[in-house]
Amino acid sequence: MSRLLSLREAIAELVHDGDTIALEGFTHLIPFAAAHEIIRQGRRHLTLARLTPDLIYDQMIGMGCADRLIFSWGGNPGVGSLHRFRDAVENGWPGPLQLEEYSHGSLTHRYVAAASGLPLAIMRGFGGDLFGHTRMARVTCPFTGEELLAVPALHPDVAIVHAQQADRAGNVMMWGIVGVQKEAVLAARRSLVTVEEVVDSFAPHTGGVVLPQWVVTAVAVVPDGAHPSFAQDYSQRDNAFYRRWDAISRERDRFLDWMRQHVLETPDHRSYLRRLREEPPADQLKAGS
Amino acid sequence: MSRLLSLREAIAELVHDGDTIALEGFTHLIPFAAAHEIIRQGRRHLTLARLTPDLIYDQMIGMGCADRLIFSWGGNPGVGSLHRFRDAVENGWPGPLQLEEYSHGSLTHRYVAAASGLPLAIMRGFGGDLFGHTRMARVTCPFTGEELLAVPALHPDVAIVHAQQADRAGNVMMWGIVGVQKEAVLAARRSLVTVEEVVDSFAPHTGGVVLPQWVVTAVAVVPDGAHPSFAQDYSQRDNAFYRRWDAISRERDRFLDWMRQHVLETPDHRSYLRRLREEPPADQLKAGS
Amino acid sequence: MTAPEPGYSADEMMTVAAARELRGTRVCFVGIGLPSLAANLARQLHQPDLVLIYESGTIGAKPSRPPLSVGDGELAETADLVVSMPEIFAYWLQGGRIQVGFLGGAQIDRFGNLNTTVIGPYERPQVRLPGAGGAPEIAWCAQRVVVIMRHRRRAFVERLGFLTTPGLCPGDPERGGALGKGPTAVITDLGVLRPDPATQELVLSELHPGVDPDRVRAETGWHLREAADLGRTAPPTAQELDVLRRLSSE
Amino acid sequence: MTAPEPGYSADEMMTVAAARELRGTRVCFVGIGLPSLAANLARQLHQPDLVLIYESGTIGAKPSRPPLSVGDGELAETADLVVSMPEIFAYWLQGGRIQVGFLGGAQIDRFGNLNTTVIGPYERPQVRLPGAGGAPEIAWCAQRVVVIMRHRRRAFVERLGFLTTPGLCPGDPERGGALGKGPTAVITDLGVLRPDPATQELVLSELHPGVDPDRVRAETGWHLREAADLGRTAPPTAQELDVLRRLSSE
Repeated sequence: MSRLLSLREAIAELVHDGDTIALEGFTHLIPFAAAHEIIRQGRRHLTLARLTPDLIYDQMIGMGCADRLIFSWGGNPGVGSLHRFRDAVENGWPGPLQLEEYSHGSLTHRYVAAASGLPLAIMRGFGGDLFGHTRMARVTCPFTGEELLAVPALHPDVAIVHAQQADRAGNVMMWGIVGVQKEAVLAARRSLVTVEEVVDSFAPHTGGVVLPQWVVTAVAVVPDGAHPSFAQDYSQRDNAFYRRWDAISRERDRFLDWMRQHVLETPDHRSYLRRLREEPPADQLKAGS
Repeated sequence: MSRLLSLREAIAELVHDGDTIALEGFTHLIPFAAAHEIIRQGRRHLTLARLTPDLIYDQMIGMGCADRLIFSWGGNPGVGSLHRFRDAVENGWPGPLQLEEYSHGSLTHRYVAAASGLPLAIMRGFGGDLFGHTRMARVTCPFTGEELLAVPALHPDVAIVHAQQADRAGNVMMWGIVGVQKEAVLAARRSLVTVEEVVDSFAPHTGGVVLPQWVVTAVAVVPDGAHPSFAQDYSQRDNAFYRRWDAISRERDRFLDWMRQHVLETPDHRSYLRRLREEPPADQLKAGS
Repeated sequence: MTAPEPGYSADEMMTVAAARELRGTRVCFVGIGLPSLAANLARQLHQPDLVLIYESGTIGAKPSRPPLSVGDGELAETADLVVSMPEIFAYWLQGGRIQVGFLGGAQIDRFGNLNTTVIGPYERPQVRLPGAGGAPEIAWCAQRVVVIMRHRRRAFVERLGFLTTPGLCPGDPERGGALGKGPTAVITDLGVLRPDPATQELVLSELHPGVDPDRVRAETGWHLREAADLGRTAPPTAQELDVLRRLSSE
Repeated sequence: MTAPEPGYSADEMMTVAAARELRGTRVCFVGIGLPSLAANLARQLHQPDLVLIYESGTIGAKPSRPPLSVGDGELAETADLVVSMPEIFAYWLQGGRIQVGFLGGAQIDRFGNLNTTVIGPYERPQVRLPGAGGAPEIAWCAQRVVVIMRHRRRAFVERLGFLTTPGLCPGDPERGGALGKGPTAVITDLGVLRPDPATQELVLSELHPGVDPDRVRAETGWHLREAADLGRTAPPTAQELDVLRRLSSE
């Protein structure tokens, strides 16, 4: 039975130092507010699992939350590099970051295996040089003799996702691009869903995903909790912020300044959004070029 | 690109003697009209694949269409036996029927493997005495050493399903209980979808399945084409008919009479429905007791 | 139908006992027929938040009356969500999310193994039964299994004609890799059998009111032992009967 | 940007050539960036029914302009259907339904193998690149692959720093079990490379207008051979340029 908590309570209760956590959301519905709260609460030694580290893990890595990263594509989509991720891998700043690296297909299958209660998933695929830097094996089909790729189940301690709505019973609904969020929640031991709002009942959405309340540990209401990502029918992707991030994150000092001002020195997501929106558009324009 | 055909044209073109065909639909959306047309056109030596043979394969088996049955549960749901299925297995009437038998989980996985382009699917499961009467094998997990069950992909020559709607581009949409229909269509070499109607655009339905026009071979408009099964939001399950079938199908002669009058001597599904509905309710009541 | 006590039938006692067995259960995977009736009775009596999952893919169905088939429209219309069959088997059942798998069967043996396939030789059976359906997966993956069957000698057999669905696994604490414990109760119209913790053999654990233990033994094809603390089932309450009769009237 | 001819840039020539390469394609799995721009150009120019599939799960997306990311809202809102990532990889890509996989890359070798992982040692790289994304699966499962990359010597290398995504497989007609043929064209801002049917090595097959073959060789890190029938790409038409510029303006 999911419980309605504040984001602060939920992170305090669900996320512990040393946990393996998966904050999922493929471009859409990325749970940024939850990541910021984890940073505020100073969690350390986390293993971060996520297909696309994106800005959300760039921030957590740069703030020293992570010892290890399980991922398949670490870039700023359409913009370029993730500078904090690169700085950690290339220079060990702010600390060493172990990598466990997959392709989107193989990492997706790790969640599917775990959600399905299987120890492994099989797929057609090409290990290439990744094969030596990840957990993959080969399995032979007993019917055809074909060799297939196998990956082991990935069971995060906590999965955190953002969704559009919860209902009053604690069921959750998301729609639009839903990525691997359902699988991540079903694969995890605990789960937190931040939502745009609580509604009396869900409207129908083809391709929508419903998570019944009994598979969700906690729900926290966090409007615009995906910013700079988006929630379809609630917000637009802040493409300008994604472009600005390139300049904000390029140098360690500016990154730390920005994180201090926007995350550490704001008490919650509402204050974070207010501070962002108070910034002069000129600054945004300059930074975003 | 799906083509809009009459049901008669579609069956003539897509279903050939000796084919392996899958008419899927789990209680809901069972493509009875298509089965009747296959019976009318006198197809022989078919391999019939379907989780639940239900009345639809009871009729096809009794009419001598099938050499072989791939299935996992052969009963009249909530009523009792499938008499034509039993007569074929127990007495070889109207001809011998080879069985290849699974559980729902394992047969479902055979479609999933095929839809996924894999030669096999793996699952946790119990072969039991079925293991010797079906195509199952064991696979050892290279990560944990656990033994798992494996089943081979099932690629029907033709999959036939019933759906609520097609749009003018030939895309198809179904909702409610959707069973393994999507997987059956994606597993098959050719596919036919009978639909209740053609619409300008689809309304949203959570849990609804959309089949894009380029994975469907043909669409045929057949209102109430699932009778006595149903199409959610279009018709109700005809539970009385399911009960009546017990008496209709129990004896060979009465079964043949009924099939001749209702299927062979009607030119199409509209006439079949008209004939059914012209029958005196008293007869239905008596037969349905 | 026999009426062991005035006022209710043996079938009613069985269904009420089965509904009681679900006390404390959160998530139940329900077979059609007797299990569905008993699970819906439990939901209406004492478990309003019992989550019913049917193999058709309906999760959290709240039917006003037990459906004729697992695919009846009301199941989908009242469910919290409806998923495909691949998903129901992979994510929900095999994913280990089901506390009780609720099954019926044609034949059962002393270790709770079930036969729903054939009586007689497989290739030329005397009776061709419907087959496995989802029972093997339900029994394999649910945390525990409750079986509901009428107690007849031709059903409670020394030796199954065909092993369709696994029961308890004496001598194998790993249960061959199964996720759950297997059958923890077999509810019949005469009483309740439960596995002996030491031997895993099903023993007579409760007698329904007015049932003679000799009758149970006579209807059981193996030498049925009794639990040391053999009890008597409490008769159906007026409320239990009232709700059950409303549910089963059609 | 160089302008090999008045009136259009080398990048524009590349994008137009890539869009033309999709002629006759029904279903294209599109990577973000240059592939997305070219695929959308093809759809608007000559392939109105081209089905674009993005790894985010959008099938049949019809964006009015190329998205910044594969998850932009317009992709989902204009798609025929949106499916989960497990489904897009299993049923749609691995299911063999994709005719062309459209990829970019940081490094490519003479057999069309791609590196998007690291430059330098894996454990302590000079440059950490984003990684594989969906490219290994796309290259493995699409019926054929089209690569679009700017032609620079640091990208067209004798030896990859890391083998992320498979190319052609000389000497293995089975391609190690891959479903498709691998890269059939590498479209650059200087010309088009295609595999030699005999050796599977990428050879210079077309030169864009005004490009000197010496320049292509200079920008290629391996000894680049020429196809026997080396051709010249037709320059972009006014219509091609017009649509492309409308698409890329923001």
